[in-house]
Amino acid sequence: MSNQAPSAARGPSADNATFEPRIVAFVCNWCTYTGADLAGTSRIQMASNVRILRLPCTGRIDPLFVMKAFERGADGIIVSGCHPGDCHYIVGNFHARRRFRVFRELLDFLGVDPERITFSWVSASEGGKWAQVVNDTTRRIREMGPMESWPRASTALDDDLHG
Amino acid sequence: MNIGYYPGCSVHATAREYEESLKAVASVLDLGLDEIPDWSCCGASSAHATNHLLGVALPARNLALAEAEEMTRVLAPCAACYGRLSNARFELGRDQALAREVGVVLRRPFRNSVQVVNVVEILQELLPRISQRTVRPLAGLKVASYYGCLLVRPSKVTGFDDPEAPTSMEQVVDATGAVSLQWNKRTTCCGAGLSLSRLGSVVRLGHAILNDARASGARAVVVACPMCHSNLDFRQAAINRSRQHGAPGRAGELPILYITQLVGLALGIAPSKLGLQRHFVSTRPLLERLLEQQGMEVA
Amino acid sequence: MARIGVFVCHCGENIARTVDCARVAEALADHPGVEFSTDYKYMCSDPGQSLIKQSMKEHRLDGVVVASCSPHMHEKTFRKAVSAAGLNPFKCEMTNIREHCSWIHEDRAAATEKSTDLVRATVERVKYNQALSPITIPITPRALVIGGGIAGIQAALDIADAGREVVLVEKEPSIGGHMSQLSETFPTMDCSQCILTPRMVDVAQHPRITLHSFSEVDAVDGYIGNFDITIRKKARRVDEDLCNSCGACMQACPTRKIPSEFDAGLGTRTSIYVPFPQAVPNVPVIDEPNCLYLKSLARRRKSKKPARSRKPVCQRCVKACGPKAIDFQQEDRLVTEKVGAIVVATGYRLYDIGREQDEPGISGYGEYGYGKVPDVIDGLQFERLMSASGPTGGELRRPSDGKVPRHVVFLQCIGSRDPAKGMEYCSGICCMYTAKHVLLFKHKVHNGRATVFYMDIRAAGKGYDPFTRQAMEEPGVQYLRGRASELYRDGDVVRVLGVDTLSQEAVDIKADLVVLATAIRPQKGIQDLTRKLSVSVDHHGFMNEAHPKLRPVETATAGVFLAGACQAPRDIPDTVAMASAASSKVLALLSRDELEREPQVALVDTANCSGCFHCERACHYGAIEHEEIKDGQGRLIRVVARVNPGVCQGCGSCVAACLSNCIELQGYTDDQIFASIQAI
Amino acid sequence: MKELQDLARRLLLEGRVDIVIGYQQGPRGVRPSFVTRPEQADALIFDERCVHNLVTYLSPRRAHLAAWPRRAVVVKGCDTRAVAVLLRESHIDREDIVLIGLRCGGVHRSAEASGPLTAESVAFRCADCSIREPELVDHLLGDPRPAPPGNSRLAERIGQLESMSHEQRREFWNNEFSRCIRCHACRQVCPMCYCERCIADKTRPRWIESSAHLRGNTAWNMIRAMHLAGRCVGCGECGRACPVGIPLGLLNRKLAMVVDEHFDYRATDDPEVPGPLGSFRSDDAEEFIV
Amino acid sequence: MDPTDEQRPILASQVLERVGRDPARCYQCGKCTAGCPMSAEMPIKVGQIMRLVQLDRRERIFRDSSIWLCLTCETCSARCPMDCEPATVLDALREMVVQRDPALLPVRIRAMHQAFLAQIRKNGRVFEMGLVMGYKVRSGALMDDMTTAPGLYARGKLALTPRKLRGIADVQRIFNACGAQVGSGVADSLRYLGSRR
Repeated sequence: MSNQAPSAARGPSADNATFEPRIVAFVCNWCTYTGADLAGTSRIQMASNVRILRLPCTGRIDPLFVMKAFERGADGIIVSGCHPGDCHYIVGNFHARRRFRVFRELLDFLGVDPERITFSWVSASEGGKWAQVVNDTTRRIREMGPMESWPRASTALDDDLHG
Repeated sequence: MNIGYYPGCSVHATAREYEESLKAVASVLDLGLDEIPDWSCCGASSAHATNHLLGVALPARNLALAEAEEMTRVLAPCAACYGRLSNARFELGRDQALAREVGVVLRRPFRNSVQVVNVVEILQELLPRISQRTVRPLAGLKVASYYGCLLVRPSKVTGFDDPEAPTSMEQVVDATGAVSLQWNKRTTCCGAGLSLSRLGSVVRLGHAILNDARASGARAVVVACPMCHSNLDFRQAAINRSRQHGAPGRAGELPILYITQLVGLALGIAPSKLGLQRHFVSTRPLLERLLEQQGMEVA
Repeated sequence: MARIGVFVCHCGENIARTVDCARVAEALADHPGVEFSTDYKYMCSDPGQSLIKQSMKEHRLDGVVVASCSPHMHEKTFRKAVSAAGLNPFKCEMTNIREHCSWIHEDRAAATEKSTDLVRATVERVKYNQALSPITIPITPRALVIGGGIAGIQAALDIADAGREVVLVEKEPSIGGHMSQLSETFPTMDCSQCILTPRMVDVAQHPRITLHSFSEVDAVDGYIGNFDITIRKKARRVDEDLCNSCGACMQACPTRKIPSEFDAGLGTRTSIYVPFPQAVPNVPVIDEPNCLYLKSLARRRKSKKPARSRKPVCQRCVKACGPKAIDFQQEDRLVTEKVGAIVVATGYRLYDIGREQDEPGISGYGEYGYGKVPDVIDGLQFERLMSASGPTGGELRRPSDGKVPRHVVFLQCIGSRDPAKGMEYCSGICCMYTAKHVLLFKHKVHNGRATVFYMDIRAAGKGYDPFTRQAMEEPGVQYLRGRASELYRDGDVVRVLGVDTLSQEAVDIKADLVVLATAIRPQKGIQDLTRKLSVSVDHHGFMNEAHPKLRPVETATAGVFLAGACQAPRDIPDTVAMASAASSKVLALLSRDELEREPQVALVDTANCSGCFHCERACHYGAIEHEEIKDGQGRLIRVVARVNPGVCQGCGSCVAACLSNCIELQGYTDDQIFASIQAI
Repeated sequence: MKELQDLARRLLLEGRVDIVIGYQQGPRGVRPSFVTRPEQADALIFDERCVHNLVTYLSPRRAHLAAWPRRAVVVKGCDTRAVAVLLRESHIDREDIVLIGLRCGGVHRSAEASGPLTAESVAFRCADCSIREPELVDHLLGDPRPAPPGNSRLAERIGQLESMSHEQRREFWNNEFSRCIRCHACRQVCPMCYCERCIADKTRPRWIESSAHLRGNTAWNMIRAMHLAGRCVGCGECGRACPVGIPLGLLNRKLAMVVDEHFDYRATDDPEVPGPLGSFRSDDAEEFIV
Repeated sequence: MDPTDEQRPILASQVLERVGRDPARCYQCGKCTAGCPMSAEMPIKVGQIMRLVQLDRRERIFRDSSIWLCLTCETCSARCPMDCEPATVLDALREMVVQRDPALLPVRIRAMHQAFLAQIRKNGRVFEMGLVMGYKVRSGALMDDMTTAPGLYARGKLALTPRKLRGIADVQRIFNACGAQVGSGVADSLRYLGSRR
């Protein structure tokens, strides 16, 4: 099996002037995904750098996902779910909040600027807020430049990646 | 027990008897008052009415001086000073930018660590001692406790008692053996802010307050603020003269006592040491009745 | 190698305007594992779906990706189509290139690139999609209704009339709820009891309704279709079977001054009592804190003195009772019931303007005397004063001195729409019932004056606005717009200081009686029940529906439904409609023998589970069970986790908590997520 | 010493346990000892070289010990915190094990050390020694010892690292992690690493690359630290076991500080205290969330 | 840029910026006016002032004496269901007038504040005889209240000479700094007020 690594497609020559960050968003199905849907139906324009991956709940989001996304060329990450008290699964976001508190501090300690990850609560009715999260994150990562310090996937090791 | 003390401008002049009675009571109750050295005016109420920063910086200077003396609590007998000091403490605590600004203006280190308390609050703390050391219970003296505005409002700033249904002053009154009356104008403003510039308003507001107190059967009104006192005592003649808001009280003059004077009487302190002779509305008939009951003579 | 089909939808112009759909389809055509890739104007249309089905057959596709709108919109549509073409529906996934791409971007090149990325990630994911079959769960064809007010009564009758058994639990001694306390109902002015009591009797006599009055739900176990309910039947101390409702016990009881809950504290009752004459069941209950005999028992127990052979205190009711129904030995009893669905109809209570110290964030009205002025009452008390069955026999007499009030002031929005007191919401029913109160008052006191302080009149129901207009236009009635600032007792009147904000005229009224339209709040201690039910509440304590528009009577917990004011303030017509809606949902569920559920549930790889049970701690639903692994001789080797698919809601919290990733959430497996991260 | 040997002998003689795990003199310093016969009990010793956290041998994963299901183990006060985590995580049955507690005055960083304990030589974990009289144990032996000398080197090194820029820190860790040979000794020695199948060994999908390359190494060490957050008791065995000397203790200590600061959790010998990840408070601070 | 920002009436947002209270939240329930002890005397009642702020009618507010009749007794703030703190909003409005157009102050009130602040600035504390005299001179109300001064004196309640602070320089620096910090602040307005007399 082989995968097309998008980071390779963008090429290593991306400098800050033309740099368009690649941002992966892990969002919960019930609040943020629906909020992003609302941003769409409301035609709120926003930066096109963010690729959303849908999960049932922030409680399902494992730090492994973030790590893997960085390995695969992401320059920034968004993790977003329901506001406290609004979780579709009642408490999933409370567990996630603690997990990501620790993960964020760990990344920081390992030398990854935690500003590369946005954590947010965006409810199903907050289309505008979603657009703001997307735009703020994109702007910030664009200023920070490409994520160079993380050991990225290279083709030589791709066979080791999956299965 | 010792506590920091911020006298405020008025107790050195028009409200002399307030400080006299406070000091007399404090010494009987073993409460030491450490005056903040070189304190300055809190600015009430012209400073904050016209310049927000000045309204915070002037009281902040005094809090900083108290902090430098390692005082943890400061007693401000005047309700207006109490309000301004509390407000400065509150605003500096919630607004970092303002705190920085004030820090620059003050040019001295300041952690905002000093608590501000009013006279009723401290007397409430000393209730057991008051009951214990009462030698001349004021049994039967019907008293209307008047809080005015600044002791209880705004409550998120002062954090003292319930702004709409306070009880602390009554507790102190009860400890002296006097009878606290239920009445309606306990927290209605007397108009102090316009005392100098708009006598008509003061008369109108004072009238309503005194009439309600009289209607409740009060023989005296107890206050904890020099401005309330001045409006109800110094201005009472004017209030009673006015007929614009119904008939003046039939009972005529209604003595206005500082809460410290009331407590002082119960503690057996001589009326003259409490400054009771300094009032415009004579306290003599009241004292005579009181002492007669107890078989004593007026000093 | 996978054989995946990619179908890129134009959504007319909606997607195609900003995304070059043909290029996306083209880009994916060469992607490994993609067998067929195309674009079309409307994928969700009939020809669009036929295109998918046709291509599936032609190219023997084993996976389908539809790039179009949000899966929240059309996932079901496309999965059905794929299923019709003979493939497992879970082999079909959608990519959202409309809401998440074409509608939010203008740059065509960027939007096209983003769409391609998103579709590629979905294609990679679909390679790992498993064929899943819906989970079937057997259903217990009975329902539990919690709360016996009008909502619970309506729900119970609807379900029972349709042929299903109902267990109705009511915490008070009688069903009837607040509606039984009302005098008349707006806007038709029917007598509340006249329309309610027949329904209460229907409940009592219904062969398929089991009523547990004076009972509370103690525990809820299980899951949709299979709930195990433990009900605490509080000690009534009167045997329901023996009692013949003669009332002799109440005649005999010497304690007569106990404030009656039914009369909102305005009337009195005995300590053995039925709340009101039409109570269902019409069996008295003994009020433990007030009964002389029970008090004496408690005293004796407390003093720990040896039981002297003293004559028993009181017990006059025992002597008066012919059928010997009184049983002081009775204790709380736990009974269990199996049900398949639950309707929550716990109703509301009124905000108390005293300091509600037990409630963080809620404060009282000091400026209105904290409820200590005797002639200041709330709406429910006014209802009792107006009711023919009330403490005054329907004559309006004020509490302080029994005089007929000439001037009544009504204050609306007390607590409601008052964020400073902790409630920013509108209570919904007060405008209407205040208008009703005004009309009732004018009916009883012809020359009386009524002043109403209102903020905005909200009378949007059928026939509602003319009703409030009628009240406003009644002679002697004045509606003033504004809130009163202060209430206090002044001699034998209550002074009301207010302002009419339309004219800015200050008003100072000497009222004989003041009626406060206090806010509707959830029942006290409701969070205890919602925790048992895993139902979430908003920050006021009202229960959350699953979707505010499309699933208004369902909750996020499958099998639990809402009726009436437990969800938000509601009037009687809305409550009844909601109760019937909830029953229809219950009946739809109970009409089947088995239940099919989306197979998005977690599955433990028991071979690799080390039994640390981090998953158990992460699971809010208690879906993780302990499974014992035994060897051939039946010896216990180890204990591992197992997911009960009936309870699992599919959040995946357990998966993230598992350190060795040996739990999979079906539909969101590690493989699927990994593949999409790799590709995006 | 005699007290310990007698107890071990008695436990074996009376058939209370199948094995006593303690310390004995090895060819180079102290090493773990596995006593299965009463007559071997005399080999048991306890002194300030007994640095190992023997709780790791309680885990059912130690397949080589499966023949001896009922185990007695010698523990220091600090080691009992690891027992508490295993109890909390349903990993051991309290009835199956006998805990022999020894009063401890601190241990060296190395089992091969000699001479008196100094602030220089003392193990990092002794710096915040709080369990002088372990309560979780079945037997408590030895005389009370003075508290170990303190040192703050670990905290200081964390402070140093935190004062660096992100780039400098990244460089530091890249430098460390690139030396990792993926021998998994850290995992082997850790009492908390008991998974039937480690995430690092999972192949479908392979989240963590298995070859010794900076990328997989980073992923491994990072995820290991995450998995130990709120569970690590700071025994430092991982760092001691690492053949290439990666300062793993820094990572674990840093996260211990995080869970202390934010969730008010410190490693404890009370198995009833819930772990910080797996529980929550609805008002946990969330200033990092927009 | 949030489009709603541009739609917000400027006066309300200025008040919000100054004192952190948002007049836009006011929904005109009138509880402030109903409880205000000065309502009867105010041409524009406090609730109306809140509305006029929302409508951005600053001229109506600033050219009226109402905001100067506020006693800052805080009754309105204590009872406001929306937590708007009308008393604080009025503080902000008064400050705006003092800084931008002190000529709009009612003459007696201006005199009172001026006399008061001058006292503090000069002596660090308020010396009441000086205050009264200062006020009378500034307001022109020379004969009012004159009958009471002897009464005060007779009761030992009037100090005739001011006591001065050691740290008076401190206080004067505070005045200067506050004046400078908020633009044309008290220092300037005092000078301005002085010249208008």
